[in-house]
Amino acid sequence: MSLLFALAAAVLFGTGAYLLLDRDLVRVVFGVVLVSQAAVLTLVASGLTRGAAPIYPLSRGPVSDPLSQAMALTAIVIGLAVTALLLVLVLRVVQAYRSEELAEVAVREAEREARLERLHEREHAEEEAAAR
Amino acid sequence: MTALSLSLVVPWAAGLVLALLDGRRRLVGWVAVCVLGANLGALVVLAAAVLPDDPVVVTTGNWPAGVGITLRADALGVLFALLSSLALLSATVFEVLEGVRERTFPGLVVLLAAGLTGVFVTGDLFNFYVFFELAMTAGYVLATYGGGRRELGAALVFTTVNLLGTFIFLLSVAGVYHVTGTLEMSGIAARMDEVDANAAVLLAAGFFVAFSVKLGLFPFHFWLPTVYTGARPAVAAILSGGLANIGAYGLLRFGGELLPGELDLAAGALIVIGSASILYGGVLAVSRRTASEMLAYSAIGQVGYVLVAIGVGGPVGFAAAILYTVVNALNKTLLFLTAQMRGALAGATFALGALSVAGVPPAAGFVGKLELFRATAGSPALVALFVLGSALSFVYAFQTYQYDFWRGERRGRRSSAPSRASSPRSRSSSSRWACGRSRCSR
Amino acid sequence: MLALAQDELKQILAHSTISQYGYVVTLYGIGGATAAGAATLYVLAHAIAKSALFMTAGAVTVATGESKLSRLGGLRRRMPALAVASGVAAATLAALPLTLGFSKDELFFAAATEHGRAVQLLAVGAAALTVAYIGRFWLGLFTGPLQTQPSAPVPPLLLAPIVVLGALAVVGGIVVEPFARLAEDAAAATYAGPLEVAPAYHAELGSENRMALAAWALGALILVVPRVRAPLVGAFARAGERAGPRRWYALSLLWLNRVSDWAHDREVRDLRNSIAAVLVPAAVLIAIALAVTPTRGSYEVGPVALGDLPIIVLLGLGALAAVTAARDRGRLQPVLALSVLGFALAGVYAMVGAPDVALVAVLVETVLAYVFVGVFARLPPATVRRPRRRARNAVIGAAAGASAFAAIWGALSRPTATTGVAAEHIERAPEAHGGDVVTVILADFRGLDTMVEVTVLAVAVVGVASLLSRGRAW
Amino acid sequence: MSVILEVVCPRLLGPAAMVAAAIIVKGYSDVGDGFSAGVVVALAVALRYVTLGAERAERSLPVLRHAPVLAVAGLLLVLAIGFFPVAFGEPPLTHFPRAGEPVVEIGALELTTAVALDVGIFLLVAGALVETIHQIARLVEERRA
Repeated sequence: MSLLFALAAAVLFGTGAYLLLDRDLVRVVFGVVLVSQAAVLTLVASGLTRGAAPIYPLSRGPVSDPLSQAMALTAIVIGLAVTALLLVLVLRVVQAYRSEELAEVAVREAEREARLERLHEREHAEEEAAAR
Repeated sequence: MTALSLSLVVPWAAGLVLALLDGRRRLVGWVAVCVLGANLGALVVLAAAVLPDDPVVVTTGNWPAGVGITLRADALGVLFALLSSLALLSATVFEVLEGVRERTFPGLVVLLAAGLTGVFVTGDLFNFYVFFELAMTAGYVLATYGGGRRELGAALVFTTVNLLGTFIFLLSVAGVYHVTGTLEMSGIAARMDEVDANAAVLLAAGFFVAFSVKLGLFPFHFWLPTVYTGARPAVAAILSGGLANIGAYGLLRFGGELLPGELDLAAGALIVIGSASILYGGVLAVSRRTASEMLAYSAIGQVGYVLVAIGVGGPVGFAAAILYTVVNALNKTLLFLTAQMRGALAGATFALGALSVAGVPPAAGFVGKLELFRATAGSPALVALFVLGSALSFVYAFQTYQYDFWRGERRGRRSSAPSRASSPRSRSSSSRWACGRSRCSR
Repeated sequence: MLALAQDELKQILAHSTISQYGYVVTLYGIGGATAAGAATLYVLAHAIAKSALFMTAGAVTVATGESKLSRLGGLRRRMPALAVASGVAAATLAALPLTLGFSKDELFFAAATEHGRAVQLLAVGAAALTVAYIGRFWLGLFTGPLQTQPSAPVPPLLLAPIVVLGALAVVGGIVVEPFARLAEDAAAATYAGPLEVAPAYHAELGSENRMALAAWALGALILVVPRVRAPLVGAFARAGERAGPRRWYALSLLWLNRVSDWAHDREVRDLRNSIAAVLVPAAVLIAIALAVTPTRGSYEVGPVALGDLPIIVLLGLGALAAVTAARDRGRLQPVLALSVLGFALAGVYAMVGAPDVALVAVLVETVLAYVFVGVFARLPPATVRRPRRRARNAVIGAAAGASAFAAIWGALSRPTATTGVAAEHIERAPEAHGGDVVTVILADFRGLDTMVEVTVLAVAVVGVASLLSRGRAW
Repeated sequence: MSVILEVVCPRLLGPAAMVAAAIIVKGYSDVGDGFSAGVVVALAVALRYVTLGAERAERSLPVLRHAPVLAVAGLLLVLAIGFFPVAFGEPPLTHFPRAGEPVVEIGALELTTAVALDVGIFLLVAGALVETIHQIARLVEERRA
């Protein structure tokens, strides 16, 4: 069983990583969702004692690990919080750059930086000239 | 115990209330400063109790350790908490003086302080994770502060990369829980010996990646320059002087306490990665012309020293790592804040910070460098590396200083040349704050 | 040594710094306990003195607007405090007695003596040159006829640190104690057992006074007698013109800047590559870890029963949904696929005895779908262009998945720790007046986690409000 | 279809509130807790937003406007419950009555401070999610406008 859970979590993580590398920012958010699901699945799997739900009165036989479930719950909530935040952030970035393509965002940043660099070079040259 | 609880609950509750108020009002800003001051005060009281005696240990709800969450304030944690609190306080004072631009800023900084304090005083692995998330989430929102294109772009990179880092951390937490059956740090440390090498090393690798991303070590650093140059100076100071401490603290706590065997195993790799960071950060910082960009690359180089010190290990190595982290965080806070200002006072402060980065006494950075030299005295290669790194930091710090401040002075002189009597400095110092406010000629 | 020929103030000092760091490297090259101690002290003394002198240069430039030594002079009367303070600093660098610098040269000579005559001679020569260029710097600034009228007094802010540094050099003490104490304590926390972090330096006088005297005499000679200095400097400068260190220094700086620029231009700055730069090294680290540790017998398939079939099917469905979400380039379809994934996982949780997790997973999935659909209303429709570098992404994704698989499977293959705290949680739940152990953990045993968790939710909502309506909540 | 939605959805809030209350009451002895209760209420509110539109939903249920304050009040309650024992020299999150002490019971509900904690969490989650729903709904309506 541990192999299967590990395999499923790894597939989620791998596809999540693949999506994180996409140029489309919305797909990056999908990637974060998948990676967080992988983490939650791993948390549940980490307490995999395969028993009844840990609710009193306890049935005979094995009981599932309640602690890993509590951790999984917390992780799900945090995952929801950060995903919603990231999605809204992506929306604002798309609106600000008028493009949801990462590549274009990067290109604009590079252009801006190059402009800044040239400006500084020029200022520096002027300073040198003035000093002489 | 009271001081420990207060240091958590005061910023926590106050931050929530502040988040409802309009932070652009001056009063709200100063209340936030007072809360941060109170947090700092509580931490000082806590430190006074912790440093001479034993750590303060509390388990929530009167349950036995392990069942409840253990809060444990020891010297290492309190030191980092104090340091981060100080960084947040100074950044907030700076921003309140400049004029807060967004409603949520004060509340978020105060909540960030609560999260950071929690991270440093908890003795429970999963509790560490949730406090860590609290601090990071506040950090993600703060990175958008200003709301311009640059800030948003930087915040996006910061958020995505660090989210990946925290999920990797969470995966390792799940693994550690599975192999040890506990979440309490001292319990984990005791049980980790029995875990076989393969699983332990894989989990350790996960933690290492997560904290390296936070710190911005060489192969994981690519997000860092974008973010530190894109964010507003106060936010950059908060991120580098406060939030980044989690990375160094995590490496020390997890490497030194929970997984010492794995740390020894990986010492060589740590030294290699640390050296790469030192050289890479130093070399790239040299040709940067804007102060914030130089600082961003310098940050990469500086954490390299910490990693090398941890890799060298032993009491001296750890002490050097801690000391260097402290000094580095203070330097970065100071420099990010002063880099955007002009005038004699700002210039002198920047110079002081730059001296500190270069490791020149009596600036604190020197003490850190000295400890590093002591820690590595046995290895000529490392000493040569440190000397080279110091030389690089000397070069870039002063190049930037010259570009930014002396040029500013000269410019001031030219413009007031006709009336030589009116000193250029008095002019520039009078316009110091005004100039800092308008983001100075950028 | 080139410092002798320089005119620009800061250049003198910069060259001198190079030579001083040369000393340190030499000392480490000599090796041995004496040398190591000397190197430490050297770094210390040099740094104090040099920063004071740099600031002196800065202060003088600020006050006079001049930065060339030949156009400065006679400032002694105008700036007495500065003159004295920087004089002390210069004396430290020149290793005159009664300063911290004296002991540093003392140790330097001691270390050199251990290594024979040649090193000794070299050491004396180097020290003499130091005396000479520092003397030239200070004398040129503060003595002789007044060259340029200072247009303003030295600002006290600039003067103060210099005076402090000068005083420091004379006292020879350092202020590291509080820091060292703090570091000691903190390090003791992570490390069992006390340790000592006191910066120790040895200041005992050896029998090397003769060397020191020789150095001063030589230095003073170079300094005072222009006839000695002129040919020396001239020769050096001529050599420098052709292939000397002066050009080499400038070239190396230029070269350094070029390398730096080059590396910066090639550096990846966008999000995708930043993420790849996390995933790829992480995968490499995991691979290395796998390679260096024994793996025999540490991976187990784990027991599978026939009754587990529904779980297996649901896990498979989840994986399929994940792949679908990754392959479909639309907007809503991937969200749908993610929902399917969420419900499939919720089914898995319900079946492994985690009904609480299943309930929350379903609820959260629904909220998330609402948020996604709401935000999509404002996003432009997806472009169906075929992405470039799809293969690269797939390879990196596969590597990340494989390393995650190795790490997760490796951890899960360990038998669950039988003495885990979870057993105690179950046992103690009635003491907390609760029946559902998971809820008791969330509200009582680990209530602090829950408090932080909901605060994270609150902070995220503050962030959403901050981004969407500039922080106005309503 | 849309008629059914318009008629049914607004009336779902009451039952949803009932379910939420039941989840909190039963939470300590059965599946669910303050968090799930909060999400259930928030989802009912979301349905209202979807069917009525933000404007009408908020006019018909003015309490929604106070969602952020409610959320913060809930979290302050949580903090108060968590940390008030410190004032009596007990560690944080000590719940009363303690183990072995008698508990006041109202039906299935056992009155302990842990239940109050759960109520605080419920308030926070419901408030925070309603606030999110409001922001998203406003976003969508701006586009329609």
